[in-house]
Amino acid sequence: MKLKYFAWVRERIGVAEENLDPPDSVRTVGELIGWLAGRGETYAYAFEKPGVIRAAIDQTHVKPDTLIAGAHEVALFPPMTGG
Amino acid sequence: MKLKYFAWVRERIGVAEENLDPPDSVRTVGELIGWLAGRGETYAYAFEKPGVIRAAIDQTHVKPDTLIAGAHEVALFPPMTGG
Amino acid sequence: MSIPVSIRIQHADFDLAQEIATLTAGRTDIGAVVSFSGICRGDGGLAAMTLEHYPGMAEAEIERHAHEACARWPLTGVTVIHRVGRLTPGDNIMMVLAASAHRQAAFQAAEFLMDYLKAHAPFWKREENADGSTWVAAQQHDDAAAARWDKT
Amino acid sequence: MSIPVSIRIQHADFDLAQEIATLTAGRTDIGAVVSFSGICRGDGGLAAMTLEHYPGMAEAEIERHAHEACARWPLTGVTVIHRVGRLTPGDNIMMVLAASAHRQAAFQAAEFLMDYLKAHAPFWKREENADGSTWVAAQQHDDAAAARWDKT
Repeated sequence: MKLKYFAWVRERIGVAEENLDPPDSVRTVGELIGWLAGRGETYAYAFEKPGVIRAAIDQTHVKPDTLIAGAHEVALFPPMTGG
Repeated sequence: MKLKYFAWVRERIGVAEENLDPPDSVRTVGELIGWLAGRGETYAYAFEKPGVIRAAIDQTHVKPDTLIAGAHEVALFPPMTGG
Repeated sequence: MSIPVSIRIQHADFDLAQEIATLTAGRTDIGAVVSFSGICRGDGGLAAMTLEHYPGMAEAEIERHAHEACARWPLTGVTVIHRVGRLTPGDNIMMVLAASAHRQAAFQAAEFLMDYLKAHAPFWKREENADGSTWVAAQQHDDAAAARWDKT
Repeated sequence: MSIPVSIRIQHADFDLAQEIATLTAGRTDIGAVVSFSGICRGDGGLAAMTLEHYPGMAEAEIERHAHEACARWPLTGVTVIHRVGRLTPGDNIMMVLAASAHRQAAFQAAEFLMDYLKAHAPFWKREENADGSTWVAAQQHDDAAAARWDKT
């Protein structure tokens, strides 16, 4: 699964994207964020407030309870500030 | 008193402006319109539906019951269609 | 500091980009500029329209409403240009610009000024088509649109 | 007839007048064009801002919303340009154009697209000032503004 990070999520983790295979027990976007937060200090910092993290699966906005099965690309990022 | 006419009110009367002195019995804008309507065929045509005529006294919108005493310039015209 | 308000009634066409550049030149406190351009449509076989106005009153009325917009919303500038005379389909009729630090103020002010202009500014349109020419009838929905800004 | 929808995300500046000309060229069914220009403000000692986006998703999301606007209102064209990269005070950030026969549709569509872009389009701003740089926090009122368009 390709993971993409943007804005301060990207800065805190230190990479813009990576390929990771979470264990089968990680089924939802929310669980994926929790699993990533346990991967080390930079991830813990990026996901210290999981409630503010927004997510997209295959470039479509999704909610934390969305299942990640079948996802090619999961993006995690802060609330958007365009316009 | 200077009278100004615009759009189809002007076209029907045949002049853009004129100086007239209505009698003292003509006190309001509505009475002025009624008095003008009696001045001949072109005026009767211009003011055949007095309810649609809009008015301004000295370049400020006014209602039919506004008194005309002291007015320098009274303008009579159809509903506006700018923009 | 007074807010730049520019009101012009003219036969000549206008240049929207130039007007925006003038309104924003040298300033870094403007975050949002909303423009409205009204263009002559060719619907129903329209060949041309002629715009008549009440000189003096038209400028004064628009300016009064521009200043009312500045009092209602935190604007940094307002420009209104309304053409008069004969126009053909595709020609610009008029434009409104509202500039502000924030988008909501700019949108609201531009809509307020447009609703006002449609219903209350002393301009009249006559349309020409193959059958001759007719004065445009006022639209009741324009009165309703203008009335939504009335303070109760 | 399909409605012209043009979505661009680019580093380069844009020319609003050119975009309006492109949207209206050769047409006589457009009576109203509303533009919104977002400009980089210099408030609070801002030296520059850097805009990041999610390539692919940003274009697709804006395009989806532009088509939704075309379904909701009788539009004749929509253009959205959003810049990315480093911008300084006074620089254009983005623009939205909505064209229609009627002014209400053009205003509503432009506001809808702006509210959407502020709250949901995948762009992020980082601001630089004398103290360093910080990511802009999302505004709750932007979420509220976007939610007013939700169909119930």
